[in-house]
Formats: sequence, C-alpha cells, structure tokens
Amino acid sequence: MGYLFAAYAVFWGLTFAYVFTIASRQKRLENEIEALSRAVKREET
Amino acid sequence: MIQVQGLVKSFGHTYALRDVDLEVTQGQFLTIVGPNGAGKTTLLRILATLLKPTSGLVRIDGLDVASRSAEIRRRIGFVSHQSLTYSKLTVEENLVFYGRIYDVPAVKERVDTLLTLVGLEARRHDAARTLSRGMQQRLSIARAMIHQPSLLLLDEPYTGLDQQAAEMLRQLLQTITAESCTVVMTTHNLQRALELCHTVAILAKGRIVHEAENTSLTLDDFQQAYWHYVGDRWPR
Amino acid sequence: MSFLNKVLAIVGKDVVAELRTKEMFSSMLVFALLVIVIFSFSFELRVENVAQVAPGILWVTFVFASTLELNRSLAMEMENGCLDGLFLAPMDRSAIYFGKMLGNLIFISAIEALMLPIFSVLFDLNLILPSLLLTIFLGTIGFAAVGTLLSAIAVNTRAREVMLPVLLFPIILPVVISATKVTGGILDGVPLADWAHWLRFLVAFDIIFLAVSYMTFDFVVQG
Amino acid sequence: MSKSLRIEDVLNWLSGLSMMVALYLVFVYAPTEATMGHVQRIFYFHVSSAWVGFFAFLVTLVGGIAYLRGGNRDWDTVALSSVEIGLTFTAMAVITGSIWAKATWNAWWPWQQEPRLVLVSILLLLYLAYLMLRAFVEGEERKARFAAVYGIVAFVSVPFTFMSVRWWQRLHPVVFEREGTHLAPAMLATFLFCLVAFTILYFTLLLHRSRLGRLADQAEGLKERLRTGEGG
Repeated sequence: MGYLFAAYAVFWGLTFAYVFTIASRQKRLENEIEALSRAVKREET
Repeated sequence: MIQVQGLVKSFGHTYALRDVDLEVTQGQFLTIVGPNGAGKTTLLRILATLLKPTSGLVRIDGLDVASRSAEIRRRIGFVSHQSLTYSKLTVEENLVFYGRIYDVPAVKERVDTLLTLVGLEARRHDAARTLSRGMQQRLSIARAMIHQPSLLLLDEPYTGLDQQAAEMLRQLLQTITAESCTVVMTTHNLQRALELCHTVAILAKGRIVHEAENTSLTLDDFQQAYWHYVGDRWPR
Repeated sequence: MSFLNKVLAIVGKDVVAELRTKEMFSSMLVFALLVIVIFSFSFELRVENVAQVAPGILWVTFVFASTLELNRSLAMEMENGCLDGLFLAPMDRSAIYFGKMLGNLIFISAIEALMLPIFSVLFDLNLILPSLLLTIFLGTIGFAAVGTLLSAIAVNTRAREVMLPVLLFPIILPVVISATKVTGGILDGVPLADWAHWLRFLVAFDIIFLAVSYMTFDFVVQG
Repeated sequence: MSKSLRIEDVLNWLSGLSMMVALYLVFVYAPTEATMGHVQRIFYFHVSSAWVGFFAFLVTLVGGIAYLRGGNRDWDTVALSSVEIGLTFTAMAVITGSIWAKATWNAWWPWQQEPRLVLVSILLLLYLAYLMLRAFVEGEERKARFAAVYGIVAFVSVPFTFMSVRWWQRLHPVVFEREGTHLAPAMLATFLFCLVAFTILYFTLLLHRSRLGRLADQAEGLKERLRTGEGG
C-alpha cells in the first residue's frame, strides 16, 4: 500500500510541478512582452 | 547576368538583408562597400547559392538561385574570406580535387594554367598551410576559377594582406576581369573599392543605400557620399 | 559516372591527407594501447576468464575510437571553411554525405584492423575470424552511417567534442548491444544459427540508417 | 484569440474531469489483483505515462518532418513542447515502474528481468540529448533544423533499441512473465480509460506548452525590434 501511495504521489507531484512551471513561464513572458511592447511604442513615437 | 529584386534574408528575428535590388550586366565589375554587419557577406553567400533567400527574387543568367542552384554553381566562382582549401594537401592536390568535383575536363592542364596565372608554380608541391596569407589568397582565387566561371564573387579579398600582396592581388584581378568575367566584390576599404570597378554600391543595415558609376568619381567625393549614407556607424 | 567520381574524389583527398600526416593512425594506436592497459588494470583482480569481458572491451574501444575519428573527420572540413567549398561545387549534397561516410568507414575499419591484432595478443584470444570480421564490418557501417550525419550536426554546436557522443551513443546502442552479443557468441563457439538473427538485425539497422541519414543530411548542411 | 481560448478551456476541463474519473476507476472500480494485491494499481498510470511518453516522441517526429518540409516555425515549437512533455511522462513511468519493481521483485532497478526499463532509460537519454542539442546550437532557424533531424533519427532508432533489448534479455533466465493481455474486463476497461484520459491530458499540456513557445518567439521578436530600432 505504501508503494502504491508513493507511486501516485510521484505522479501527481510531477504533473503539478510541470503545469506550474508552464504557467509561471507563461506569466513571466506575458509580462515581458507587455513591457517590451510599451518600450517599442515609446521608441516609435 | 545578376538580377536581384526585393531580396530579404532573415535569421530568426534578425534581418540581414531588407529589400535589396541589384542589377549587374555581363562583364561588369561591381564593388559593394559597407561597414561590418551591413549584410555584404550574406548577400554574396546568397548569390553563391550557399544561403537561401527568405523572400524576393534572385536570378543569375536568368536562373533562379533557389531552384536551379546546380546549374548556377557551374557558372560562379566564390572567393570567401576563408581560403576553402585543405591545409594538409599540397597546392596542386587542392586544385586537382576541386577540379574533379567540378567535372573539369583535362584537370592537369587547367591546374597548370591557373598556377601560372596566379604565380604559384614554384609552390605547387608545398602543403597549403605553408603558404603566406597573400599566396593563400591567390590559391583561393585559382580554386574559385578552376571551372572557368563566368561570374566571380569576392568577399573581402584584401583583408589581412600587406601592401605588396594586395598589389599583386589587384594586378591579378585586373588580368581576370580583362577576360570579360563578371565580378562582384565586397570590401570595407574605400580606396580599394574604386580601383577596378565600373559601379560601386553602398550597403548599410541590409539595404543598398547608394549606387554610382565609377567614371568620374573621386575618392573624396565617394568618401563624402559614404559618410552621408552610412552615417552614425562610421567612426569620425 | 560523375556522381561516383565525385564521391571518390572526396574519399581520396581524405585518404591522401591522412597518409601524409598519419596523425590519426598514430594517435589511434596509442589510444588502443591505453584502453587495453586501463581495462586490464580495472578488471585484473576480478576476472579469471578474459573471454567473458573481451567482447565488451572490444566494442567500447571501437565506439570511442570511432567517435574520435568522426569528430576529426568533420573538423577537417570545417577548417578554412572547406565545407563551403564542397557546397559550392555542382554536385548533389548526398555525394558529400556518401563521400564523408565512405571515408569514415575506411578510417574506422583501418583503426579496427590495427587494434584487432593488439587485442588478440594481449587477450591471448584469436580475434581474427571471418565471422567476427563480418560482424565488426556491419557494426562499423552502422556507426559510420549515423555518425557522419550526427558529426555534421555536432561540428556546428558549441562544445562539439562532447556533443557528438551525447547524440550518437543512445542511437547506436542497438548496434553495440547486438555486436557485443554476436562477438560473445562467436568467442564462445556458439553455432551460427543462434546469432544469425543478430546479423540480419545489423544489416537492417545499416540500411535504415543509411537511408534516413541520406534523406536528412541535406537539411543539416544547408545555410 | 477568443476561439483558441475556448478550445483551451474545453481541454482544461475535459482533462481535469477525465483524470478524476480515471482515479475513481483505478482505486474504486477496478478489482484488486489476486497475486500482487493493491500494488498492481500502479500499472494503470504507469503504463499510461509510458504511452504518453512514447506518443509525445512520435509527435516530435511528425513535427520535425513537417518543419523540414514547410519551414513553419510552429511545428518546431510543437516538436520541442512534445519532447518536454514526453520526458516528464517518461520520467514518471520510470519512477512509478521502479517503485512497482521494488514492491514486486524487491529491487528498484531489475535490469535483467525487465528489458523495458532499459528501453525507457534510453528514451530518456535520447531526448535529453535532444534538449542539450538545442541548448548548444546558435541561431533559431538552425536550432530548429538540427532538432528536427535529431528528432527523426532518434525516433527511428527506438524500434531497434526495443528489439535489441528484447533479444538481449532472451539469453538470460526469464524470471517473471507479466500477464499483459490477460486482464479482467473491468481492469481492461479501467486501463483503456486511463489511456484516453492521459492522451487528453497530453494534448492539453501540448496546447499550453506550445502557447509558451509562441510567446517566447514573440518576446524575441520584440527584443530584436528594440535592438535594431526598426520594424521587422
């Protein structure tokens, strides 16, 4: 039973960790893109 | 001979060439000058079929570079800023090897002619790595001429040469162009640029910004024009 | 035939360059001796029967020697931009692939031919058997077929000497497994019928990877 | 944008829901295996993870071929995303498999009994090499091209590795034989549902990861525009 629990814990741990990295990387890039677009706009005007 | 219309080349998000138009006629000698990073090497490598254009039309002898590259390669000789020769092989072995992969008939005779032309007969059995920079450059030109190309592309041929070697190279180029071979050369040396050419073009930030006939152009005028077009990138 | 002539020209100039300097042969000879010395020290205390570990040592040495050779072979083309010189010629890029691949095959085979007698003497085993030579040859084609393609990728990366083994080893693992198995079988005197399927396997690997490498080589070398 | 958002939402909910159902089936619906007991329940997610890993690498192969044919950078993003997801799931398969092996054979890493373990570790190495290659190549376009070629060659080698590992093992005593297809109907149903649920999860992750790739691309483009001070 302990092994079964461990296996599923590993599975969900990894899945959530991966989803979390995707989400945080997306957030960071969205912020970066927003900052960059503002900079580009400033440059052009 | 060469037709370029709306040529664009990008590497990912970086643009090396933006909208280049160019026309070179048979027997013409065109020099392209521009600062480092202007896109000179990229333009020559596209003409030499080593790079594919991102968009735009590039034709050599009416053949499209993207689709008819094999036929074009038979007509062009390319002198890169690297020597393109094997340092462990001798001068003669290098030329014979290139002769074979270019399907040159009677390779030996052709190699003899070329060695005489570039003045390397005495060094024919020496390994290419033992040659001086100037000799390497002449070997490089012989290599590019092995299949008697009708178009010669030279990328910064004067770089790294001393006065004497540069003078020999100039005479060699004069001899070659006298045989009505079309030449496109790049350089960042304005004085060398005006020596042999019929037309001179200025390339900056991936665009041809100026083109002039070399009939009554003085070095001073040309320098003025260069500063005007290249602008802030030129160190004053 | 002009295609074949060009392939042979590429092979020929590699052979001439090597015969002139003999850089690779001398370094490989030293390399083989070193490997044998290191292995004999690291196994000495435990192994009573050399024939048990000989196939493994043999193939590990071959794999490492091939990697060195492949790196060197493409590095020679990168020097002075010679690869550009080949691309400028009016020939199909597959001629470059087959030229380099044949050259690599010849050099790796020559290295192996050099190492086999050394191994035979030091292990006190007769390794020069027709069946074993066939196995080695088939395995070497596999190395050379994939290795030529991957070394063309690796030379364009930073840290190219490390990159080639990282890319190559997991892919040629089936060759190493099967060749080691067959070598073991031959040395143990197992009848042909028991390892013939491994030979077919090696042939299949060689054919498929020659085809895939031939088809993808163009994409590796353009631009 | 709004339309693709809706697809994302649908997939998000669908994968969440199907994973919940899968959990229910695994722990409640499926009967307990007679000889191995509850530990056998690892099987469902273990094999499904391995399946997603394998499927993801197949997608990388397809993405690589499509990229080389058309030059559309989106395919490269898909191929890279798929490798990342594939590696995550392969790692899960390795770890859950190792735990299972410990429970049944009392060994974390039974090389000899379980050739598939060897195969999966080689898959990990292959695609770690893929990521390493991308990290070491200069230039976006060239990176995509090399990665596509390596993705193709790597996947072609998988059946060979599988076969050689299979045959390699045959000379050793086969200690345990797994009763692969002799599953009870309820077990089989659970297993098949898990496969479907995992495949949906895979596509959901792929969608999000590809969006990440496109965002990164966009950011690069903006940076370049700022640097050169000119529109692309």
